[in-house]
Amino acid sequence: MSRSTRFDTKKVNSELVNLTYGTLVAQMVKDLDNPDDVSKQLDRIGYNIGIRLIEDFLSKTGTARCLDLKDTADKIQTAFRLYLGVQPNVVNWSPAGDEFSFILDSNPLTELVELPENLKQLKYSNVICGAIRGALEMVQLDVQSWIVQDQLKGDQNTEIRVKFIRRLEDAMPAGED
Amino acid sequence: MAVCAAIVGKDNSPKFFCCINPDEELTFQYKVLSSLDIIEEKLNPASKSASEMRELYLGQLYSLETCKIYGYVTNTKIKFIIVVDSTNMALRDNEIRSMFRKIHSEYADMVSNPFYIPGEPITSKSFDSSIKNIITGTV
Amino acid sequence: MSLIQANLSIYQNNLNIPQDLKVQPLALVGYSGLDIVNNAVHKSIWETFNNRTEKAPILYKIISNTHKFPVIKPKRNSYDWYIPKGILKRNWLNKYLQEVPAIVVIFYDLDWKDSLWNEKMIECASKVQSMRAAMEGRDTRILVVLIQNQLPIPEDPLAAERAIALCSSCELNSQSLYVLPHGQHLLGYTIRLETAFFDFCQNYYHNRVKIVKMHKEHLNKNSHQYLYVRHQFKMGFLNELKQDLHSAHKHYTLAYNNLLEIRIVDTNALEVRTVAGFINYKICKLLFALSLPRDAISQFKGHIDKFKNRLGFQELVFEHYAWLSKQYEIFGDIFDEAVKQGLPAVQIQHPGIYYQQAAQYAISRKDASHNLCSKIIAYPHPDPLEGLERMEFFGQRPWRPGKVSAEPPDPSTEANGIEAIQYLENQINHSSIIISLYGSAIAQYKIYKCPRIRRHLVLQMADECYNSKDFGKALTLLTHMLSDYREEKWYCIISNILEKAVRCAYLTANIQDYMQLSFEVLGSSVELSIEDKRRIYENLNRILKKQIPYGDPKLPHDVLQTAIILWQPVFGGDISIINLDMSQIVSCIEVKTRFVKPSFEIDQKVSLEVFVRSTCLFPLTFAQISVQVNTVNISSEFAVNDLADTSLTFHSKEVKRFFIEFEPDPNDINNEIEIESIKISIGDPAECSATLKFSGQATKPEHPELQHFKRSQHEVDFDNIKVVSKASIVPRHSKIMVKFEHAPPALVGECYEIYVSIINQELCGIKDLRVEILPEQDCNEVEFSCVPEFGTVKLPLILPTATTLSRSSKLTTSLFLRASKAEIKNIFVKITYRVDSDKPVISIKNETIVLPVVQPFEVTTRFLSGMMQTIHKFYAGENFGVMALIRCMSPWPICIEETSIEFITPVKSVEKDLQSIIAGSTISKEEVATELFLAVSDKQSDHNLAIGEYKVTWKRENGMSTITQVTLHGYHCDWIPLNLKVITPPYGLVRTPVTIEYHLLNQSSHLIQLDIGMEASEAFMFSGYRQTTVSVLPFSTKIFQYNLYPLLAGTVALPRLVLSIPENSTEGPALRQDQLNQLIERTIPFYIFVMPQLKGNPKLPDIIQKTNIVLKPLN
Amino acid sequence: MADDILFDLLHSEIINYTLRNVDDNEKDKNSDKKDEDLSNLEYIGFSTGYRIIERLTREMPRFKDELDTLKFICTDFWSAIYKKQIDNLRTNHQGVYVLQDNAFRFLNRLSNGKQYLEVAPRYVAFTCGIIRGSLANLNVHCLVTADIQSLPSCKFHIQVQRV
Repeated sequence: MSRSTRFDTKKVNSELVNLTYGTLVAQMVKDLDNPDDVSKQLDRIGYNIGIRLIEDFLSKTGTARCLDLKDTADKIQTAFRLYLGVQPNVVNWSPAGDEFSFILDSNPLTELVELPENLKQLKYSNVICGAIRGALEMVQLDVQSWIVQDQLKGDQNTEIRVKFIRRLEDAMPAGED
Repeated sequence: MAVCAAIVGKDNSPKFFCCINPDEELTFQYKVLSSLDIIEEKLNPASKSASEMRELYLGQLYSLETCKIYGYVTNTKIKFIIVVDSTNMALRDNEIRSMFRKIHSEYADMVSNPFYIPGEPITSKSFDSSIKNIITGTV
Repeated sequence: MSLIQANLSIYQNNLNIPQDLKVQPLALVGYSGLDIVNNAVHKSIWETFNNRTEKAPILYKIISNTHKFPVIKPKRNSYDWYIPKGILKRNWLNKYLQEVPAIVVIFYDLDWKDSLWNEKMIECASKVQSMRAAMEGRDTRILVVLIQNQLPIPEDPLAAERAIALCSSCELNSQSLYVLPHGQHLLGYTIRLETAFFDFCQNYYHNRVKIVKMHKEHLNKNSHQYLYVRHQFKMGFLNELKQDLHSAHKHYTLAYNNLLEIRIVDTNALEVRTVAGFINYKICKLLFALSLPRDAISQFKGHIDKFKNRLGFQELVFEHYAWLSKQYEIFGDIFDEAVKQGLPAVQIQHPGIYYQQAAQYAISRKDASHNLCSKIIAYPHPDPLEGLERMEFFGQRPWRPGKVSAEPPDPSTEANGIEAIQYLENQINHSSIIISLYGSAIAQYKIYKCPRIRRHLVLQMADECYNSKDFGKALTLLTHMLSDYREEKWYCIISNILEKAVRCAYLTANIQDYMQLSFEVLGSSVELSIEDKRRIYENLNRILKKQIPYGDPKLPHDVLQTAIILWQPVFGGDISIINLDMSQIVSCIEVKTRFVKPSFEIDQKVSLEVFVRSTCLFPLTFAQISVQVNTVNISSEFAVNDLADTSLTFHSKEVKRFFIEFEPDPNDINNEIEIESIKISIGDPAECSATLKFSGQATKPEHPELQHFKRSQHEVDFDNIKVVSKASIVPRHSKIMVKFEHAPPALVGECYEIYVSIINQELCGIKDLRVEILPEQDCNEVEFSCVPEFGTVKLPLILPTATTLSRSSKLTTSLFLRASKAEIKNIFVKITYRVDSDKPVISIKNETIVLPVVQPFEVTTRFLSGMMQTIHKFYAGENFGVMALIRCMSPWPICIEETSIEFITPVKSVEKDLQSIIAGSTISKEEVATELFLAVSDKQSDHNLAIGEYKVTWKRENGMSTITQVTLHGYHCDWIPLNLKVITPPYGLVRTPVTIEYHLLNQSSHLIQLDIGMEASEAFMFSGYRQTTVSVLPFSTKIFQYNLYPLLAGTVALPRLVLSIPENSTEGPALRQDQLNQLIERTIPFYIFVMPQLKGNPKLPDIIQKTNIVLKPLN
Repeated sequence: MADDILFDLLHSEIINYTLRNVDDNEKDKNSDKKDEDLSNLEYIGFSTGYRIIERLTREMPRFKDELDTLKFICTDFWSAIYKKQIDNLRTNHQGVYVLQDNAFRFLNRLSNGKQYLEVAPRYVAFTCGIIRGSLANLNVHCLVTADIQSLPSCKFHIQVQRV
């Protein structure tokens, strides 16, 4: 145990993100009395992150435009690995093929979180949904995304559903904020 | 296995306390609280012991005819205390040490929960059970 | 009864270490023949032996002639048939401490040359004889000391001869005879004697040990185990007498080990235990004495481990605990003793630990005796403990004295005996024993930095007080401890203490404490059963209704009865209001206050909020809430009065906010006021009421930053309300508007005007208006005035204004100032007035004008030669040009109204009338105005000349004119004998002759000889001397005229005039060639402009007029 | 193992959120408020710092003294969070420490210029909180202020409060 222990900066960084995010949520919970409003806020924040994150993702991975939704799903899967260090499974395709789920058997965001009784309906991980929506919007894909299962609620894994709405015309996205 | 574990805050107030046998809680509370005297002395920068005590594990604090009491203080001045039945000869020092390590990381995780306010008593059920598991050696 | 009392005291005493064992063993020396009562000499001798510091470890004992020594037991040469009846005889120790001396010293007054020598010798001998007889069979040595008057003479034949005689008649060997002259040096002699005596003693005890050892081979393990112990013990003790501690320790240890080999049964348990205690005591004490504390401690631990479970009779098990308790106590004492001797003890190993343990066993003893003895109501008859006081052996039962364990006990006597002891035990006040043990333990823990352990002990002590029905003492102890426990918030423990404390307060009818504790108990953090809390809550209400509260049903009936009797008088008389200080307590009522603002203006109401939270499970209704506010001078109390919407009834977890407003006191302007405390009163003053006093200070949480994230369920987030207990009273905020109109920057030297305009925006008129200019720290470079000229005005300067100003009207005034230094100035303006209302409070408005001051312009000078070249030196009598340059620095254009120069002798003007040629011109920033004056200096000077005072009269456009005067500084002024003038036309014409004159002036009183020459030039033809030598007379001028005939047009070089000093020249002042060259350079033009030929013949112009130009800067 | 950019984005989101929120609250209260209220931002930093230090110091031997603690903050701690060590630590040995970071992570992407200097405080408030929180949990109670002369360098003044 020498004093000059270099930390595993990757690990620290993710802890930092999780803790900071957690505190932000706590602040919101304090500011807005209604948990549903908090969930909305988190989704919006996710969206803002998503629309900026996409550039980084494209430059890092140098991927081309998505061919189809399957392809998109795979790319998002890569994004999960890249940014959250987890590898979700892509499952539960709708027969129409316009809807699918990511299944995370561990969600780094919520690993150390324990929801108090009076906040059980809070969608803590909504930021991820928002991020997916925001990112895809920048590549002209209008989708919905929401949490289906949540380990915070005692489900044994986290499921995030993504539903394709429409392809946007090439134009500056109507940046929400 | 140990019979009791306690987490004591910077302000020396109890943050968490668990006994295998709930009836003994009060008596153990007295014992644990008393052991703070020895911890304080060990950490007292004036006493020469403090200077070489760079390790977080303080070892055995003192032993009564009925039980032995061990201590561990984090860099953030959180005190962990474990009480072992003195009849229990099986438990070796390094086992105690690793118990403390486990408790410490459990605590650090607890502190990482955004809905727990550090310094408040810890009421989480899951925390309680995992500490119990640690001291009963079921993990 | 007295019989029982006697037995009781012996019974208790038997637990203690007997005195004989406690005392430090000293060698015993018997003195005979000393009459210390009647004989002064003897007395003094006796005292010198006894009353000395660092005397040898000897006990001196006077043996009277009639003294009876203990009889000697018949020597036994075989132990075969001997069965010991016990381990240690009670009397044995005393025998060696007090009765059997190691040596006997017979004192006898006899000088060598005593007249009655023979008679006395015989008497002495007989004394010796009788003493021998008395000690028949003992190997105690007898010595004789002759007390003499004369000091002994060295080599005294008489003495020698008589000494021999005396020895033989006394049958003593010579080593046994001593003399002690009692004159001076008595001390010295005694010391020598004492050392001699001590040697004999050590020998004696050494022999005793040998003898005891000799018995050993006669013994056999199976029937003489007791004797093994006894003998080793004796050897140990004898060695102690001999002061050989190491051997002593060795033998005691052997004794102890032998003892452990004895088989312990109920019947001998007591004896073995008792003796074990004694020996252990000795061993530990010795180990500490030999500074082996660790060994001592481990010996003791071992001792306890071996005997902890040797209970002996079940019916008398309390005896065992009593013994254990005693063992710990005794060891504590020894330990403490050693510490007093300088042994260092540590936090985890000190006497207190043993006292504490002693207390624990004392409790076990108490419990045991309660179980076993409470039913014994009568002492059996006949007394089974008959003879308890005169037992032969330690630790034996009087009803079976000296019986060996083998023999079967007689059941009935045994039963009686046991019953008797149980009866005695029942008489003992255990609590007092326990409490005193706790007392000693607490004292120790205090020393060894264990505040918390100590606290815990105090609580246990309190419990014991409670058990012994001393509720008052218990209550004091508990309440004292509470405050410490509160600090560290161990609520489980606090609850436990509170429960007891409340009970004690109830049982002692201590209304004050009872209420205070109750409010604390009702707090949410106290973990008490809801039933208990409800009972206490109801009791509070009962008390407020002057009804006796209900006792805890768990308490025994009789106790409750006595309590109720105590309560009755409490409500008898009319109770004054009970004041409860809640500042240190976390009770069921929490209070926070904050001033709504950090500061209040004197004409505003001070307003503060009071937040009250009740965590009581049951509703609480208060009579009044008020705060006490301290100002510098007084402290005043303000009550919450408008309770229109808010009731003073609180339900569980309810938070309420109250407002308090009050007028500030004008004396507090610029002072701080503080909320000292909050008072909440409950109950009807007519009946019985209490006032709870809370501190106004914040009880700071560990980290408010973290608390911030706490989410409160209520609309008022009580936990995150920040207490603000201090606010300041400040002067009224003025509502007038002040404007300053001026044109910065101010220019140095100018009279600068600032228009001050004040608009009254108050709701009413103002009066006593005063506008002051306040001094800066160092404002000596600025002059102020209220008129455009400056006298000696002292600051603060009051500007002339009307003293009243009606609402929303305006007044103006002016401030004039003149700065003498370019820098940024702060001008402080203070406006004071009273509002013309029913409450005419003073209002103050402070304004600061930040005024940059800059130089209007800078003046520089250049100096020119006649040839318009810049020069850095003047020559007496030679003209030079003074060029003044005025560079404008102000952002505002500057009009130069007038300039003038006053030359300072020896410099004077060359022109007759000087007038400024830049007067009237205006220059703006960075522009330069310049003008030229021609001047000459009469005298030489080897320091820089002050040329003249240059005066500039200026103003900024439509400003007031200002005069700025600067002194112009020049250079050195040299003097040379020769001066040179040239007269040339301004220009020439090709092929038209021009005349040039060279005037050589001799300014000296000597003749000057010069070679003068004119060099040829292809541009001219000329007539006149080409080469000659000239002599110039003093103060006269020689003129050389040349007619030039220009051949070329344009600017052409004139033929060069050459002046030089002839080689053979002897006369004349020193005039160097280089001076000549320079002279030519600065006075003679090199070129002349030659114009092409013209038709006709144009007239030549005069010499050039002086220049007058305004140079514009380049760019 | 979240990527660095995530933290950067989150950080700026937090700034946006807290400021927006403050504005809302400021509406009713004294709206003529010159400098914006960054306390919530600072609190979030405090809480984060307070919590993360519990994790970071888990495997560490006990700190010798205050200076030892601050050195840790400047080296291991700083590089773990801000990807570089503090460039310069100065102290008067009376509880005042000045930590200088010549290229502070959150100011790096902020281009130099007056108007940016004005908003710069937003980008250090969170960090002031982190420092204060971490030290607070290590029982060094202090005031932390940041001063920014020229972007992207930043000085953090730590003033220990002795009690």
